[in-house]
Amino acid sequence: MNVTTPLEKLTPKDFATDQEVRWCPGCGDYAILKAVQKTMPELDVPRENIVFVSGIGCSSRFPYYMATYGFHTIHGRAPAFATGVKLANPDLSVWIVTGDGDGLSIGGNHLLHILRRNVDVQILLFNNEIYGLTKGQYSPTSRLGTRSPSTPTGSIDNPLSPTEFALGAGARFVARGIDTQQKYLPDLFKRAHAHAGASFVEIFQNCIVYNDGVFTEFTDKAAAEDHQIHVEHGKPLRFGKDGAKGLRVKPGSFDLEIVTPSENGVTDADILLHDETSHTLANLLAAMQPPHFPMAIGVLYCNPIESYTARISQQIEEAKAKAPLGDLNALLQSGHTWRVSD
Amino acid sequence: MNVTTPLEKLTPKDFATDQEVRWCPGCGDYAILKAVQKTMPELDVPRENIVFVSGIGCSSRFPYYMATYGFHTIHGRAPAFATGVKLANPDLSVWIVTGDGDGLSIGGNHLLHILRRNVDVQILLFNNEIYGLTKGQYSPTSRLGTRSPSTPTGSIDNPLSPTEFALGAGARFVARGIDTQQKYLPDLFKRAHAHAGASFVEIFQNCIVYNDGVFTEFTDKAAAEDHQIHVEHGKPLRFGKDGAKGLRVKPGSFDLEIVTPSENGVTDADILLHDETSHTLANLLAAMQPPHFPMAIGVLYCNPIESYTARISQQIEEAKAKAPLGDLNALLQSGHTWRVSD
Amino acid sequence: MSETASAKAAPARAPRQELETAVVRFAGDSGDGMQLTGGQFTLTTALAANDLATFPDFPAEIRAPAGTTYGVSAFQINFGGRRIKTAGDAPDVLVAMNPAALKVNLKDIKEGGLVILDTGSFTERNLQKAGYEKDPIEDGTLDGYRAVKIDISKLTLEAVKAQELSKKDALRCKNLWTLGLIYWMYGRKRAATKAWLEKKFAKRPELAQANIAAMDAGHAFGETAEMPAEIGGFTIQEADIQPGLYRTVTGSEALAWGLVAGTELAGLKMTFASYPITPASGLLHTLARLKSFGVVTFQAEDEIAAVCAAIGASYAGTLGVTSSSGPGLALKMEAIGLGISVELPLVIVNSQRAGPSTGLPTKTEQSDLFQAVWGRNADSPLAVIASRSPSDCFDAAIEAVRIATKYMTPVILLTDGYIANASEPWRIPDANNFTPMPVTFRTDPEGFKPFLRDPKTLARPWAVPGTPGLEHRIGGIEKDHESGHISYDPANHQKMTATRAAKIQGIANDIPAQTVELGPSKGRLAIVGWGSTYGPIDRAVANLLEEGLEVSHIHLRHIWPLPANLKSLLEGFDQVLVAEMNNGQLSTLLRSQYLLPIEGLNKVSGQPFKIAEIEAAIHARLEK
Amino acid sequence: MSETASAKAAPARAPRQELETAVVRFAGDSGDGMQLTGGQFTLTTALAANDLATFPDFPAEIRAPAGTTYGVSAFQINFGGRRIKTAGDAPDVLVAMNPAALKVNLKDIKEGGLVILDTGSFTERNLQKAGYEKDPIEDGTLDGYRAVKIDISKLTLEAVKAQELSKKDALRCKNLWTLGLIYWMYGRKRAATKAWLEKKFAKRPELAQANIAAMDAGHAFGETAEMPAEIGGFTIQEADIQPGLYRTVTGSEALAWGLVAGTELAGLKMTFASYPITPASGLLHTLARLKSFGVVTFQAEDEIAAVCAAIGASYAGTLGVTSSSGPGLALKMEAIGLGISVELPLVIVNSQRAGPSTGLPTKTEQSDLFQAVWGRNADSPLAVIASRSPSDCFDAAIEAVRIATKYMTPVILLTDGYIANASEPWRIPDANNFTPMPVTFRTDPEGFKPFLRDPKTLARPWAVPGTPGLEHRIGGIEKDHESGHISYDPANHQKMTATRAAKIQGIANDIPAQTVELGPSKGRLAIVGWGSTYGPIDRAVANLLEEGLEVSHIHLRHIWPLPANLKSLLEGFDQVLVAEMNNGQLSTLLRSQYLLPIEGLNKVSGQPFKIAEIEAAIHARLEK
Ligand SMILES: Cc1ncc(C[n+]2csc(CCOP(=O)(O)OP(=O)(O)O)c2C)c(N)n1
Ligand SMILES: Cc1ncc(C[n+]2csc(CCOP(=O)(O)OP(=O)(O)O)c2C)c(N)n1
Ligand code: SF4
Ligand code: SF4
Ligand SMILES: [Mg+2]
Ligand SMILES: [Mg+2]
Repeated sequence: MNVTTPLEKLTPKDFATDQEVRWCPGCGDYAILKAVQKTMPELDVPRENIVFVSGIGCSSRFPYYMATYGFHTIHGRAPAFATGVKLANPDLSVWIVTGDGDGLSIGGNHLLHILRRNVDVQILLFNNEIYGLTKGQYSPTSRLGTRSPSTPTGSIDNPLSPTEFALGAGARFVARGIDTQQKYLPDLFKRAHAHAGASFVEIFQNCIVYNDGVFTEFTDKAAAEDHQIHVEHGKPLRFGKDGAKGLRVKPGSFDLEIVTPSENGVTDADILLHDETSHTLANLLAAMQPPHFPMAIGVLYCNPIESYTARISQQIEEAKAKAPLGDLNALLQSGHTWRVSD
Repeated sequence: MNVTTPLEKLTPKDFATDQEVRWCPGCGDYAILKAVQKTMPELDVPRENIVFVSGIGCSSRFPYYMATYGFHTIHGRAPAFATGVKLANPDLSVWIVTGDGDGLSIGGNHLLHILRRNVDVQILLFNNEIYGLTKGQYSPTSRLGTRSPSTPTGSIDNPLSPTEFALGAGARFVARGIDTQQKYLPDLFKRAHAHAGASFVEIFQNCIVYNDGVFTEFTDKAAAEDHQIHVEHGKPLRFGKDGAKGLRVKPGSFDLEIVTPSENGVTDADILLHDETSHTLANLLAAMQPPHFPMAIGVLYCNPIESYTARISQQIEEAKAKAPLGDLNALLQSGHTWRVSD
Repeated sequence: MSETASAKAAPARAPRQELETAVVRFAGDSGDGMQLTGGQFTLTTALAANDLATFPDFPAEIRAPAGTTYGVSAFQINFGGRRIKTAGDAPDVLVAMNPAALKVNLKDIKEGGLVILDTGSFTERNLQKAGYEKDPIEDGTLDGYRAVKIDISKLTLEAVKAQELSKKDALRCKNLWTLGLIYWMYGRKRAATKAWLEKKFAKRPELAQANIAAMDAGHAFGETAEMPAEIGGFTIQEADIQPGLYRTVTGSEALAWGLVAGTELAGLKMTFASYPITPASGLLHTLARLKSFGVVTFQAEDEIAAVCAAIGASYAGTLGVTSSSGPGLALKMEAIGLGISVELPLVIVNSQRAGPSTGLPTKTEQSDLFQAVWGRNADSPLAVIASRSPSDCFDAAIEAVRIATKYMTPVILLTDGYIANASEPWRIPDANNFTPMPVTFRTDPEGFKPFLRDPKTLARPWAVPGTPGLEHRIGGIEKDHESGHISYDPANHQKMTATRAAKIQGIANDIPAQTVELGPSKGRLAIVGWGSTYGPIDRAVANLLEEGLEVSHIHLRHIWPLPANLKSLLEGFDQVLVAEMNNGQLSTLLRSQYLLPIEGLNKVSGQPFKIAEIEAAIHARLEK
Repeated sequence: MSETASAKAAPARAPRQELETAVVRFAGDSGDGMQLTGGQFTLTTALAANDLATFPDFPAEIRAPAGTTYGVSAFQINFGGRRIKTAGDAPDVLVAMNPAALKVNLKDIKEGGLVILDTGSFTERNLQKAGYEKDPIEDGTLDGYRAVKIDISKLTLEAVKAQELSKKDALRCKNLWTLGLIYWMYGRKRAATKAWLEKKFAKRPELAQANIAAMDAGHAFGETAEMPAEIGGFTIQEADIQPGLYRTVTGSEALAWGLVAGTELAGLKMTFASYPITPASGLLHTLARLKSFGVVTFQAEDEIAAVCAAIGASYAGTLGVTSSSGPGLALKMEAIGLGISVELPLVIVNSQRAGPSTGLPTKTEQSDLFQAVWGRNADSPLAVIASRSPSDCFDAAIEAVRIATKYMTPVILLTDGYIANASEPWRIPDANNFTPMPVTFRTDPEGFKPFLRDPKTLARPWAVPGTPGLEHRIGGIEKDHESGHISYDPANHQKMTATRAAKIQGIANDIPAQTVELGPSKGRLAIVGWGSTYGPIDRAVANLLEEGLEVSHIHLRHIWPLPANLKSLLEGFDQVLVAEMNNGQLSTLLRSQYLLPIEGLNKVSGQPFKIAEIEAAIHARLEK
């Protein structure tokens, strides 16, 4: 079925459709779209083998703007549709685009299960901490006290951490990015694509209309250095101007603390190295929140195991090897039969 | 509404109904029922203020056997019904009984959100790693390779860890028990009840018909000492005969390891003390799996914050303090009005 | 009456023309504040004792790029000196704040209608964004209309100079300039809008002043004869309106207040659990502000959790209410089945929108009738009622609460996107005159059986957790008809199925007999409607009755069960035509119940019926 | 014929009595192996060239405590020398393995029927558990029946002594002893059961031997005249059965194989996504074993995920199939709406069970017709078909696949708990004779538009990811009728709504004209049925035709759209009676479509119709 065309060198433009992009001017979604279109030609996947699947929300309009196959489904269920796509054709490169409402409110269960099963897809969760499309109600990631049309006196639910949730669900690839960081996003997407299994990427996305500036504390140019830490496997967990600050384990505890080498007897060697295979470290990084801690950006966790997709293909091969393929008459006549003769 | 009867001294028997218990003979559910009935009189809650809410499954038949109020609802949704009950009447003591299929397959999203919101309920998840009521299909907690009617050649999904999931969801009280341990269960239930907020208790429950013996590796009398660790806040994490073995952090890592004080220079002081307020330790304990590690039993995590129930009551009080209560005419006449005269 | 007085001071003008009614549509970019403009015009028109009806039409996008056709937002109002029943078929006046607004709306305007344009916005770039190859002001596009070309942008900038706003902020006052002009046109007072602006911008008085200055400038523009001479103002008589205290309400508001009133009359608190969805969210937003009325609102994780929480709340002794739109209602059906099985009160509000699937979320339709009446597994009867207009939502909500609590049953209340967003004047009822309908909770343990029914209503007792001695268990498995214990007995299941049906059917004897809105009570043709088609049907029938045609309008509040006398009423007509915004759902229901050769007049375009469409259908049938 | 020969060797016995048909019910504790016993008797009866039908009746509990009435498991079989259409109304023979089995089943037995009891199980404790205050063997309970009291427990223990089993294991052979006795009674061969036991217990040959020994002992018990002399054996002629290769099938099996056959004929692979639920799980279990047929099965996290995965799989070019029962189908409706909107093939199997809500999960009902036809938001037409019997599921499944792929539409295939579990002999078709119905995927980018339709079927092209040049986007928002791009155009929505309806309606011209099963094609009374009521209606009508009554049987496969000729066919009858196991769903549908005064004969007890019930209804109507 998958006769693929020779892979000419495509450009980001080849991944744009003729449909007018209908997000609000200034929406963070534009930047993410750009980064994704930039990533695509570099994946070495024929365009016709790429499928974008989304739910409902501003973010979920994404497929309309990608000149690949695209399926804009229903609210919260994109992971289930995507699972079906992969069951039918494991060769397709399947990308799920979802929002904090779509993916974590109505769709939390499907996200949980696609992560647990480790179906080989990429999941991009645009977290703007708000319901954009329905005009600004608070979402499961909105901070405590968020005033919105449905919470005029402030929300009272504790927000969910998408990355901690993903880790608790058994995800094997968990990463974080920021809408405007065109420099980092394509690499994140490429890593997500390279990981065989469910790859979860939370992207902080600014909703300029209903939740403007909710991430500026750490995304603001001026704040970035001191309030973001870009983690890289094997590299020390440093941040701040010239990497002056770093993270270490607070002695005698399980907690992280911020230290400055050369101060208070702390040396460079005390700084933790990022180990993206450590579940515990990933959880600690995911839990860090400004202003006390920098926001961890990059691949927090990557620890691959065999994917669901690989396992199912293997089971089918085994079954075929055992049973002669599809002899319908043999099936119908299996078990006890008898003949009534004329 | 809650005119409570004077609390005479009730006995476990007062919590049994006249309905015949219809679980399979030998099912672990019987033992849990007994432990719950034993706990109830000790809670100091009038019987009419106790409500058991369940979904669908063998485990979810539980309410029929409790002489309290009971609501056997639909598959997977018990947390949502229970939330409604608490919204309507925060004074009720609400207990959710669910199974690994009910709570983690179809109902995963509702469990996620009741934990995140921290609604003040107790959640008892009977984990038998199988769908009992529908005759033995594998569940989200079934181990890889489980053969069942729907997975004749073995399951290929990675199992979910209920406790790690709960921690990832933001639960503030996470505990584990074993169906047959009448000695420990009532205390666990009492602690769950005492915690103001959502209390999550996973109970390993043997399904004698469809998954018999799946926990024997650590529940077997002979195995228990070496394969269970009963954790207690502030106490050293010791197990084995006479507590000969213990857990410590493997130096230079985030991992736990098993050590024997007095061997290899390890001393008693090296053994970790259980700190039930540590999220990281709770995750590490939850992740331990036999045979390499003992199964952690008891309160893995308890770190209370204000409950949803308390917050909503507070918001209502505030609103009432601000606005004179419920003058309907004032509401209808609010904003711009005009009078048409005869 | 200073404004009309000063208007007289412009002697060169054509005199104010007397009109019975007028239809105005404000259209502009989403950022142009057309809904606010419309809202203010509505209020002022109401204060002038005109009757009115409105139709807000939002773009599907949150904030489409400025200047695009799909970013156009419009607000239509029909007002006049007689009873107004719809927002009007073809507007007499279009205000087009930019080329895209003209492009989208011009085709709807009455022949020879007035088109007021902000020429300042007809830039090359805006023309292009609107998809105009040539400038429509020049190329004859406006032939057949009376075009009034004003550089509103420029005039606004001039008007607000004193406030020294940024150009962007200054241009934001364009809508008030325009409103001022239209106020002049219809001889309206500006006081209410002025007060509103002062309140709205209390913290930024310079914006209040600028907007007021713009409005005044627009008004003065008309007054001082800068308008083309042939275009004079209009006078519209006061309508003959029932005396009383009035306000405008949208469907969402009236619904929210009706629910509050209903629960208060029942002596209950309300627990409202919902999940946002267009066009139902307004109800959640309105109720979220009513905590002091004992209303707890809960934004659930999804529609299923919302209805389950509502049922849980009813179980625990408050009235559980949930609300959604079509796709969300579909998700609730399994749980509604449980509500039917355990027989608890529950109100489910469904704001219909165009489908199938996601469909056209911002467009209206009446296509969830099948779903409401028949959309569940098994034989699962419940009550279905429909509201016909924004203000009618208040009464419909009380009726829903009454049925739900009296019959211990889920009730689906159907409304639609049109009703939810449109507003109309409403004579505010005096809450002291409402009839209480108090609920009695069961408290007596003596002889208590959870499914032993009131022989009259067939309702079971409502026994709430917290009540000593009534501890009992309920659930979705079939129950013994008295004890409520699980029962697999075949005869019991047959009996319970019959009883559930009979209980709902019994409501037919507890609702008003169906009346005829207009026209004779037997005759040649009855137009049957339900929900928001009320306005156009009623106006069309009124018009044709005036013409002397023999036609009647029957409008249903109760969809299930149907009123007991409806069959004989319909049998009194030679022809019955059901006009509805779907592919024939009520007509199918009525045909199945009455075996009458009922026809359908069906419109499924996301737009309300036009009066003319219904008139045409009547003519076609009566002239056969 | 050695067995019958040796039977002759018992001279003191009453001679074998010739019977046309017989109905036997095996009843015992869930642990007594009644379903296995029934299965073996079925097989052996089929091998003896009798026609037959069965009705397994499981307890609702997984494994209720032994000896309780709610733990009783029963299996009924009707067999004979003529065409058998139901499992029989009242059994001629009851085998009761314990007091609870007697208690639950005795009331159903024919007057004067044979009741075979295991007296060994009538202990004080068992009597008490069954709720007998006195011993029914003694107290006259059995008056009016011919009771055969045998200490089967003891005789079994004796029979299997040689194998030295534990007492528990030994007693487990009781059912085979009993089966042996019944084999004797009807002159059956034991060879097939012997072979089956040897295979089943291949790893524990002592169990195989014990069971065979027990069976032989039971058989010998009859043969050697240990039975009461007045009870002789019976002979039943071979039925006149069409020549061919036969097997028994349950509905679940036939459905699974039909889906495999259908997808193979369409040239597709199948992706089956489901979530367990009684009584639908059997289909999942059967298909899970067919991986070598290109079937991928997926146990999803819930019903919603299951249908979504199936739609995703259809999107990606396999046939997506999902299955559930009533409450689960309700959950799938929102997603089915998407399937309708994006127009992808999808087969949804719904095994109906008694409701509302959880209802009686193990009991049968036909109450999801409304839900199937009308249970979605908006105007959302799809095709609905129903299977009438276990073996008919095979053909129905192929038909569902044909419609889904040819018309690019979701199809709901209705079956029920009775059909899923019952088994019947099936003449195995030769797969080589099936007509291929290959699907053509779109591959040509030239002129490709995702919603440009085949003018004949109105189906859109199936363009599958992986196909170069056809990259496109689809979704649940209303689409332009050609390009498939999002369209808010009112006229387009009207057109698409009409087209979706017309496409489904068009199927009416592509299905066989409705025929009459039995009786004249016009006349006094037609009994219309659908689904599993086929057997009892057909037998009742056959019986009364023999009596000379003017009655016909019409049975629908296609529920939506209805066959094009159905209206005129029904108009040919003075009276039309729809017999269905619900509160009147098909009758409502037919009334709405045809305006005919159709009556309903409705049974909602969780039990299939009895022939006598239908006969009585016919008599009542023809004797008016
Ligand atoms: C079944 C259903 N319920 C509710 C909705 C309404 N709805 C559409 S998008 C949305 C939330 C979107 O939030 P998010 O996923 O965060 O996306 P964003 O718009 O913020 O990108 C909701 C509630 C719907 N379309 N379908
Ligand atoms: C909507 C719906 N889907 C499916 C079912 C069928 N069902 C009942 S219980 C169950 C699983 C029960 O598993 P678990 O929660 O682990 O409970 P257990 O029986 O093992 O105690 C399923 C799938 C149902 N009743 N309702
Ligand atoms: S509402 Fe927010 S998220 Fe949606 S398009 Fe506008 S800015 Fe973006
Ligand atoms: S099936 Fe398993 S879980 Fe269910 S009652 Fe029986 S033993 Fe218990
Ligand atoms: Mg969002
Ligand atoms: Mg389980």
